[in-house]
Amino acid sequence: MTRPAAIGLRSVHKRYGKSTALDGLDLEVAEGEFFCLLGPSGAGKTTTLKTIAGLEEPDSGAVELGGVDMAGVEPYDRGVAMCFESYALYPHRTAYDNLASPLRSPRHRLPAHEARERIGDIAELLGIGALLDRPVGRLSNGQRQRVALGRVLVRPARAFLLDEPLSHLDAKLRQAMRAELRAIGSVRRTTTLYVTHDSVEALALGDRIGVIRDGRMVQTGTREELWHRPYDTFVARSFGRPRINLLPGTVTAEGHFRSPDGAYELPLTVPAPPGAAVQLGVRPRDIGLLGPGKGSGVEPAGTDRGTALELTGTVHVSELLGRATEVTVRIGGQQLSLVVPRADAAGLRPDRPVRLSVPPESLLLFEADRPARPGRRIST
Amino acid sequence: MDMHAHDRRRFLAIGAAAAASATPLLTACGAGFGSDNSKGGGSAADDVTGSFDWKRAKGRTVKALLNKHPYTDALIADLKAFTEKTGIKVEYDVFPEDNYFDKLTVDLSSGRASYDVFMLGAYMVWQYGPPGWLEDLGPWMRNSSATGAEWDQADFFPNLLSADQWSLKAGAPLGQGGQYALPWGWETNVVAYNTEVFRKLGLKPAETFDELREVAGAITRRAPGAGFDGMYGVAVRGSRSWATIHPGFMTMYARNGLKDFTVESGKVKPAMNSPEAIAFTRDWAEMVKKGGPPSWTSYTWYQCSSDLGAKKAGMLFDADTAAYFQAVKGASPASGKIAFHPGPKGPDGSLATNMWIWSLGMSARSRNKSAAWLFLQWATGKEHLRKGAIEYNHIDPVRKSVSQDPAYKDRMRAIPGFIETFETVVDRTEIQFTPQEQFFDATTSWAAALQEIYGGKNASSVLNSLAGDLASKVG
Amino acid sequence: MSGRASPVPEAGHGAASGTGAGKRAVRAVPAWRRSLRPYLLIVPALLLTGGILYPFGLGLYYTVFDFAASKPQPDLVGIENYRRIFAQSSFWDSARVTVAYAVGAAAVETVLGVAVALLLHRASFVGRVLEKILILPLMIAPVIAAIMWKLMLQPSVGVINHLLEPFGLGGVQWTDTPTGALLSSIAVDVWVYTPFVAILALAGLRSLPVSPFEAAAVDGAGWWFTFRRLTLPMLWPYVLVAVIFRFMDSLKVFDIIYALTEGGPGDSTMVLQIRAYLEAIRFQRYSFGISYMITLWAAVYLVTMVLVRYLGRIQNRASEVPG
Amino acid sequence: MKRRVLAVAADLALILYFVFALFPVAWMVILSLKPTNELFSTYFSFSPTFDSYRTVLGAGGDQGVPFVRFFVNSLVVSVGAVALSLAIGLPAAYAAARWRFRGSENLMFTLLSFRFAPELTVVIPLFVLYQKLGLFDTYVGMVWVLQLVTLPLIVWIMRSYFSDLSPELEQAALLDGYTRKQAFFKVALPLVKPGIAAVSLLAFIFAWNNFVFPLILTSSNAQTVTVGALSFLGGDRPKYNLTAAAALVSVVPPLLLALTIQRYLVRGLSFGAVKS
Repeated sequence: MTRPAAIGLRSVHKRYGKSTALDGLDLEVAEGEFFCLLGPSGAGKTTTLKTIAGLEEPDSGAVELGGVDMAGVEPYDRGVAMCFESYALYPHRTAYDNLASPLRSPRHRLPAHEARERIGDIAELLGIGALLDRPVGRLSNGQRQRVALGRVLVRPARAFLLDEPLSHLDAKLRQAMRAELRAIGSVRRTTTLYVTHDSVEALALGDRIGVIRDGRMVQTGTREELWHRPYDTFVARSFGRPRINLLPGTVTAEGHFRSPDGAYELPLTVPAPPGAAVQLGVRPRDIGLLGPGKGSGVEPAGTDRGTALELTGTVHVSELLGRATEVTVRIGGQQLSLVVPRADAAGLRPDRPVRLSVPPESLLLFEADRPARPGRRIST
Repeated sequence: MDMHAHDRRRFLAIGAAAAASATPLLTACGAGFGSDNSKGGGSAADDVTGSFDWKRAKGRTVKALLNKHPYTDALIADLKAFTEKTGIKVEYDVFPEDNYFDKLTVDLSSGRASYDVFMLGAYMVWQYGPPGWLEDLGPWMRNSSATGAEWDQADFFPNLLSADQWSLKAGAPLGQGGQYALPWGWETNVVAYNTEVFRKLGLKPAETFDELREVAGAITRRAPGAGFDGMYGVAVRGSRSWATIHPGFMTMYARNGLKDFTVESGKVKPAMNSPEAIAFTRDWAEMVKKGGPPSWTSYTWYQCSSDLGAKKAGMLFDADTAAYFQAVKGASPASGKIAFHPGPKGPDGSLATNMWIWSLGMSARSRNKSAAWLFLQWATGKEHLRKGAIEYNHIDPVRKSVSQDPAYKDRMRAIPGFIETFETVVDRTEIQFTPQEQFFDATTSWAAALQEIYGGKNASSVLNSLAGDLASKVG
Repeated sequence: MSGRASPVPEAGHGAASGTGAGKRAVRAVPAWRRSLRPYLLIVPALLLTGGILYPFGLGLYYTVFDFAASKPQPDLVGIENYRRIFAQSSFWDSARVTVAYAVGAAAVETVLGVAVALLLHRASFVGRVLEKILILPLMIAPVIAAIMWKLMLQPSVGVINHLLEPFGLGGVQWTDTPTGALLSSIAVDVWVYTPFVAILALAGLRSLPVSPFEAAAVDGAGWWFTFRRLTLPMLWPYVLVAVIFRFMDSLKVFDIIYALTEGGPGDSTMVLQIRAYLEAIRFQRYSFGISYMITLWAAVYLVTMVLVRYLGRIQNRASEVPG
Repeated sequence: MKRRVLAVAADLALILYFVFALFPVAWMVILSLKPTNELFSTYFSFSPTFDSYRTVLGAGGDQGVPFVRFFVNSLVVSVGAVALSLAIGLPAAYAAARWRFRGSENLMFTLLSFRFAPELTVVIPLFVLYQKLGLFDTYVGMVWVLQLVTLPLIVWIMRSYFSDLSPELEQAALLDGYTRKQAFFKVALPLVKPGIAAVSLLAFIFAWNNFVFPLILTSSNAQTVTVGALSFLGGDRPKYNLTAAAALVSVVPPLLLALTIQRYLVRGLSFGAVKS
């Protein structure tokens, strides 16, 4: 690395009384990068941001900004901007005054006319230009959230820390904002750490994504890495709707995967110790529907590489997802969901036998889950 | 006194851990007792020599703590004369009676001597004297360099002067030992009555305690029907305070030949539970119930005196001044209709009367004693007291010359029976209590006992337990 | 920095300059100084009150001696003063009276205060007018209030019996019986301090969330149910603060009883602080009197500690209530 | 119909309470307008006079009680005590609400416990100390001792306010580039202003009405109205009319203060008022 990471967390621990918020968290965000931190609630995402901002002090471990240890450095000396999930707007002031707050502070002061211009631009960008004179108390949650975001974007910073900044927008606006956010000039230029519990958002926005669980970073990487090479079942489950199918089973002597009731066996591409309890992961969109009847030898398009594996089962239930349909298929005692174009699923009645094709390279093999330890992916 | 010094050292050694300011309160009191008074010939009065001179302490300032009182008003009004005469400035604080003694006690006990002179009653000498807070004025009075001839000690009513003298030994009679205060104004306890109601009901002032109870009951029964709405017989104090005992109650008690304590070979023993005392106390409570004020247990002199003034009480058995200030023209609805009478005699014709003496005392720790003495001398001198009695409301003179002054007599003649009553009882008015340090505790508990008897408890058991309790504290 | 403020809000100025390695050394505050911060803010308050409580420690020190006006050279007596206090039946009588007074006053003030707050919360026309003068009694010094009440209650010339007379209730001797005296003192306390409870309770009511009440109304819940299950539990933390202050203060009541009954009749209103006052100031037995007060202080301390713990638990529970 | 009846009943109950609460005040007004010689002989029909007020305010017959000076003393001492308590107490309350530091609960309880000390326990040794330090009968001495009354109240109630205020508001200010001091003064403090107003009023009233401290720790220089008003009960006759007039005159400052901050009073004490 030629340049030190813009944000670096080294084995940060943080406890609140008896509960552990951060349990040895490591994180590196490169200069100018847009990094998404994904995790369920209570995973320690907000604590991570606050620790970086200097609002919380780590019990142990180090926070570095631009390679400099920030221990003991006051939040206002760290030069980061943060958007709070609670908005943290000053309720006694107007939207304009809230936006102007950083630009009136001793650190980031701008001459009044420049500030006004700057605030106008940002407000326009966020679609709150008409609301500036309103007191915060008279704004909707979505409007408040945009003011809170604006208060971050309006000022220069070495990093933006955004805590679920779009969560309270309605679905349409959220999608639009998601698209625009990355295009905003300052965001493009500034290192951004974006916290969300929404994997779609993370996949859409993040140059890189970090998945956090119980105060520990499970995996960081690009969206492709996380999608194709998830560290464990937790990460695998975090992405994709419907969720990845995780089929428990064992490894046979031949190195095949065998379902618990022996309903099917599948060859594996990765070596696994015979007899081991494992889970087979396959994403619903990777499974093809071969149609009813006996195997005709016709293979679904897109599985031309190598031989697709075939499974047979009966339809359990099907559910319309817009242009696609999610079909749940029973194979022995297990269930498998798959997503197929709506047309393909037409006429699928419960209990109808179906044949499924699974490309072998899309199969992921995991260790069996243990309590408090999701099964790791087994790879070569 | 060696023992004291020894004890004090031991105490200080124990207390060495306490920070510096822990000691003043303790040592101040100790020092007051150990040094100033016990050295006998060591009075600061002995430093005053040469011929008497009012200007001796010119330029000094005397600090006085005063109680809000008509006598005080007279004093303050005349202060200019003192300053002119002596060149001494007087600074003073005035507090109402309810708080006055708390202020004074805290101040004296702290050993700080914020005030050089103050007002006190003869009973306070018993509390303030033993710890050594009060200057013995005897040496000052006897020193002709310090005291001018015109002060004329013989002019005081002797019983008043001796009431402020004590040897500081529990049970020892008054009139011996140090002169710890000078009488300045006083109150004798007699009966004042509403002439109107007496005339209308055909009553005559009671000459015996039995008659008093009868008259009181009669007024309560008959006065409301005779146009005196809500009137009851006799107002006497009843609050849970030492002050309940000393006026009417103690006077009647003494006229019955009863003692609060007996002193046998130096030991003080409670006597308020003697069979006669129990009977008397029961009768007193009975009188209050049948002819006394409703809610008697809350009665202080405020309520007593205002009830007489408001024509709610037919009689008042209390300090003569309490009635006097309601009787003067225009003071109350009853003014002009209040007359005085010495009150019921004892079975043997006794007119023994208890009294309250507003006295002036000097702090033993005053650093200004020479000036303070000049002030006391002036304030108790003929000139000021005469002026106070004639021009202001300083009635009940402590000096014979003032009480015989024609101008004063003229003035008091406006109140029927006042002078006659005064002259009847003045010689028989003295402190009827046995002097001892726990006076306030004893009389406060006594008042509480009186309240309980009034509330229906058995008089002998209440008084016996009071006596038992006091025996351990006083003896 | 102002002159050189970059028009382009790049990561440009202020402490954020030098996006790479820290070109400008950032000022770090050592950990010990940071952990000292809250103490620095709180210590002045403690010093200010603690400094004045140095005499309190001194008082505590006196209690192991038998210091009195009649004994200016005191001896070390250890816990003798306390032993004597606890051996006296009068102490236990006073303790009983004090507790009766405090419980009575605090209970009536709580019930009445909450009731008044609930009535005012309806914001009827009458309520809105009366709310403005709610705290008037609180503004009269308690000692003066007690004197005025004493005057009003006096049967001979007092106005209350005069007003009751037409109803055939004249001649009540308010403070003349033990029960009457205690109830009268409590009544004065209630008169002075009910507004204090009421105003805190009203403030609590005004800050309760609306949604649970709307939900209850939609469900058709009755008034009593709403009050028992919603209003009271949510209001309780606010009321409890008021109750703690009132209970604490009425355990050490002084001025009201001092002015109204001086502890009488008999010992029926002889609360601890009045007795302590008599002992320490009137009778000049410092060590004993101060031991009395210290005992009272310790009792109040313990009771309040329990109440405050309870308050803490209640507040935590209340904060878990959604909304 | 039933609802209407209930509403009327509620109003009646309210009026009943206020009759109880206001009658003594009304009676004091009546007393204060009575001439001394009619104090006990009349109830409601009398010849009203403002003499009592004239006397109390120093314009009538001299009573030897410099009540106006006591009034000024009370103002100085009470305002001073509340101001000092705010200056010292607000940071303390803020610290207690914001940091869970070692012993914070104990410290807070200790602070509160100063309020349970019976005043008489401290007042005698304090008297000695004050005499020694020259604080007896001074404004400084009174302001200091009244901290025992005002400070715990302010700290305890203000701590609830600060706790109810989301710490993220100040955190946002820190990240906006403000120092902690600025965050406190520009963000936290304005938001608890109603609370400050309300609690200051209560503290002011309690300081103004305190009796034992000025009784023992002041003389003529720094004496306050509560002790001063009682002075009228001494002398030849108890002059309740003067005491009533004095008490009513001394109600004026807290009453004015209360009316000024009326709109804050209840809202201010609503601990949750700061939540948007």
